[in-house]
Amino acid sequence: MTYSPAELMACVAARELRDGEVVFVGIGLPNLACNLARATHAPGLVLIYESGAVGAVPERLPVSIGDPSLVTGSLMVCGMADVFQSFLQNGRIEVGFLGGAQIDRWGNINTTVVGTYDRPTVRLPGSGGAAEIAVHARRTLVVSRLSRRGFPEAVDFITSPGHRMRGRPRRELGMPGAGPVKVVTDKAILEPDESGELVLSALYPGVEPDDVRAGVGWRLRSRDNLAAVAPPSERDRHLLRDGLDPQRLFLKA
Amino acid sequence: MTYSPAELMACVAARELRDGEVVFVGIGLPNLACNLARATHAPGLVLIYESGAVGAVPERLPVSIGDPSLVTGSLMVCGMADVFQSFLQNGRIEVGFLGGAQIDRWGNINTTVVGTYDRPTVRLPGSGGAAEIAVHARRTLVVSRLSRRGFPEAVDFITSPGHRMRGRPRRELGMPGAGPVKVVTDKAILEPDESGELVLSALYPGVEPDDVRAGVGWRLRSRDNLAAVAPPSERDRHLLRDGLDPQRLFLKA
Amino acid sequence: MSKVTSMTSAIASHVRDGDTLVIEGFTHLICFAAGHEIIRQRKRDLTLCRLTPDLIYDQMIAAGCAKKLVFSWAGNPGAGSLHAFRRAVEQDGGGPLELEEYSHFGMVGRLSAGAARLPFWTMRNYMGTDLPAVNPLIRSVICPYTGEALATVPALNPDVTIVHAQRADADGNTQIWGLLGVQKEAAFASRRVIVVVEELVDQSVIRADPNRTIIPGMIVDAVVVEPWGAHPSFAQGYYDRDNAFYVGWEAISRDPAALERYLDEFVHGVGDRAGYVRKCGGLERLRASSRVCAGVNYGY
Amino acid sequence: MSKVTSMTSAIASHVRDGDTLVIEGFTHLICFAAGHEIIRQRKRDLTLCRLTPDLIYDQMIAAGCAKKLVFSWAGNPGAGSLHAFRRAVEQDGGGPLELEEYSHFGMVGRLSAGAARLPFWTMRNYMGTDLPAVNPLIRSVICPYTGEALATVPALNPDVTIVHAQRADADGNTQIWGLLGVQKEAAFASRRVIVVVEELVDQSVIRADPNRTIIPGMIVDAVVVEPWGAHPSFAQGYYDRDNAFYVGWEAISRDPAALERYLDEFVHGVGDRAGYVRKCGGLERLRASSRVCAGVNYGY
Repeated sequence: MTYSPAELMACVAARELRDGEVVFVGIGLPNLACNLARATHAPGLVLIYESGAVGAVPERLPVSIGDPSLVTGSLMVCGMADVFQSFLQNGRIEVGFLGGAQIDRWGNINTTVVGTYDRPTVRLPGSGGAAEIAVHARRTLVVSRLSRRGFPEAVDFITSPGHRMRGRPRRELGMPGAGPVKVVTDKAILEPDESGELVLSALYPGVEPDDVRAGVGWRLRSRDNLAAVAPPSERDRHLLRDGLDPQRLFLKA
Repeated sequence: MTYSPAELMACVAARELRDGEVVFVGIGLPNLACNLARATHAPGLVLIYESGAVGAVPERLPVSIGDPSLVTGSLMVCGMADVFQSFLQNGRIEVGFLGGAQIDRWGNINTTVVGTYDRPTVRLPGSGGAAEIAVHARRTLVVSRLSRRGFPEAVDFITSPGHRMRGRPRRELGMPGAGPVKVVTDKAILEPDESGELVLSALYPGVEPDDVRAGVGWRLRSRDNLAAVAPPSERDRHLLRDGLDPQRLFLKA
Repeated sequence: MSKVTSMTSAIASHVRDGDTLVIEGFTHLICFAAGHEIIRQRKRDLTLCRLTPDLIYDQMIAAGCAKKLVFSWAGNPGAGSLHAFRRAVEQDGGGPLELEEYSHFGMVGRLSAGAARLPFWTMRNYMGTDLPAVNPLIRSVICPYTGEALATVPALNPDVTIVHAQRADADGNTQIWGLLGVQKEAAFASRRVIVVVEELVDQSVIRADPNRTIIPGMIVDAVVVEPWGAHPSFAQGYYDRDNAFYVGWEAISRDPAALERYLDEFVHGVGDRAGYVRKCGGLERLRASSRVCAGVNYGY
Repeated sequence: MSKVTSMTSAIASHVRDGDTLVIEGFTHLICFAAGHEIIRQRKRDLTLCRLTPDLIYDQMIAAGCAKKLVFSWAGNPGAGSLHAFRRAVEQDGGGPLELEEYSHFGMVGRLSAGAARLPFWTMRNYMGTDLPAVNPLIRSVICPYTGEALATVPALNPDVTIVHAQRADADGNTQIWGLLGVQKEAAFASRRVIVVVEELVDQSVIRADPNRTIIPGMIVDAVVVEPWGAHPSFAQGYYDRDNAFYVGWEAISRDPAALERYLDEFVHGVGDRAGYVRKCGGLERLRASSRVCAGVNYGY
């Protein structure tokens, strides 16, 4: 039985979540990954959305981070000042999900502009809560499809800091969180090495290292012993297709 | 028909309140004054207690600023961070009531210590919200009985600043509020002159200027034309005795 | 006395050309009704502030109301781009729209400072990002206890804030449940406040549950009763989010002519919100199901 | 898994000699039950922090639990003095009790900074007062926008915070209505949190009205179910304030021997809260009347 790259991406991200963790959730694959984890190995996962819903248990697939289904039946609804100060800056968020138009060699993410800030060729939405999630979440997971344009040597604009910004390591800049520990792509998993540079760490079934390098804009280095990522289980595929995203809003490709 | 000094003090304070004003209320005579005003000329008075009850309509005489009767039927209950930041520091409080063990020539109030701070002869409760009310309320009303010990030339400790602190005028110190505009005592009303010094401005029925001077610790000056304070009306006395404080908890003396 | 008035008069008397305007509501309770009336009254040179400009500011930008945008995330949630905004900003676009950009936390801090009437707000943020490089208003302060540097943002004190809510009384005592966003902070930070509600209720309803009151009447200038006023966004307990409209906006806003037609038909072409709802063919399909919670005891 | 435990074990495992302790609740929901258990377990050298020490800290000071008091108003609301506190501070008193004194706003700011994990909080305050002269921790910062000086207070991050509430589920998701004081800030600022409730409820009760949740279970370490646990203070919707007890405390606390007898009888003399309630001859006379509000719709 086949599966789409998106389905495997959701499964791989879900496997990164431990039961009982507090996760700052985004819409799309991160939301599917969290709800898949809740339905399988992490029933005690606490989902927080930047809109202020804590312990959300959406009865339908939320199409926005402020979907009313995130409120109904949640454990707590608080204002956004509490979300960013009492939860995020307070250090209560264990995992934050990030994604973006550009991710560079050091895990920096750009969701602001392609080109120059003043006269951009493409104006992207901007930070939202991403800048502070990148600073404060104990660790972040980046979910994004590989492409040379999407994984440049250096991003045009650092919206969310990774492991090394303009040569300076994040510890030196006093960031509480550990930064991006894994980049979950459609072909493989990238992880930072001790210097903070993203390297190839695990391959999806049927993928060769060169397939991955073709989608990265810098000379991607590999770990000596590459891990092999297991395909989605029968149960995971069933949960994703028939339960979490029956209309395949986010699982298409 | 007779009346107690406390009853007249409550009436005099009530007369200072205009309909629709937002008042930061204390327990005792200030609370009686506010509820008397609400029952007579100022039905639209908005009572705020530092405990977080806004638009309180107590069905019984509250014995503490956190009485449950202040919550039931109020317009809003908010946390104390909102009370001090969103209401008081925001400049929404038009009148604040203050009182204290010592009030000096410049309207400074001491509710902290008699004697030195480190080895006080009498340790008083401290500021509570008084320090910030004195700074931020658009104007304050001070309610206190005259006595030489209670009205010294200079307070032992400035808990709530008046018009001149250690020689410096409040404007120079950048305080948003106008400070104490009237001191309502059991014999007369004192008001600041242009320099900020408290002077005798109005006498209660049957009181001579010397009776007032006998209860003040500095050479009290008088306005040229002293006003005469009207006694409580029949209706006011009735409201106070039979309605607001039937057990005469605060109206005794 | 009652502060209840029509949307037309509320906008006419409280929103002026050149104002700094906040229409808040984070995905929930976004007051499209007020935005449309501002477009109809052809207000100009507004500085529009919102965490998420959303479709409403995309429409107001297209209609020529905006001089400047102060924001933190300018996308069409889960559905694509705000193309009027992009055309005003991108290289080959028409422009010019002035931008002042923060992150969500930064915007929340700006309104928190405004509500507390402090000149700035402090946060541990922005290290390593390029945002301070393009926004000189993101600065820093030294902690008088630890000596460390922390980021600051300046207070935002709008001329007018418009907040949509489930219910209020005639004095403007306003109750909101579900997502609260930064409505409370925006209202307290503002010089003038317009509250738009799904339901006008007797004050006894407000007083029966005072912990639900988010905005006190004392800071409210006008109360407008406008059922369905937040469509296509939602009002918890009243109606659902119209996701099809958000998805459909991608095609409309991508084509300036289509956007122009939309404004002609659904904004200028209708006199008021009731007309808009009729034009939409009614919105009953979005009516909320009933999930009423139990009350609590305020006795003593 | 459930965090429900007994008061005895909650205090034994979470309150340690030398801890900085906060038992919050502004006149409402003051957890006397926890204070009494701390006295019974003879905890020592505690730094006690509260806006209003109230009778509970007067009792803990008399019992020898306190090394230091951090506060903003130390009186017996509407009834007189806290004499154990005064004896420990006044010239002819026994002392020594270390003091760190603020105003209410200052204490609120300290806990707000603690909850946000910022090292300080900014406010426009203290000009002209003598408080900064006796408390060197009240400092100032220069605004990076206006250049003006503003007052600061340092963050307060207690080792343990104990919050009394109307209800919580077994995970510690806690709901409070009526006066909220600074319970939320104190809990988020604290390293460990004990929630004491009048009622343990099923999680479905919490989830039915999520806007009432003030403290999320993720920051709670222990949940103790202790009906009448706030007496002589009150719990809105459960029981009234016992004003007679507050008035009576004046005479008890004025006389060290009487205070000693009180502690022997009502604290050491009873094993737990149930014993205290029996010792009081039951507290039904304080049972709240019914003033239940209507629910709201969370549907969509």
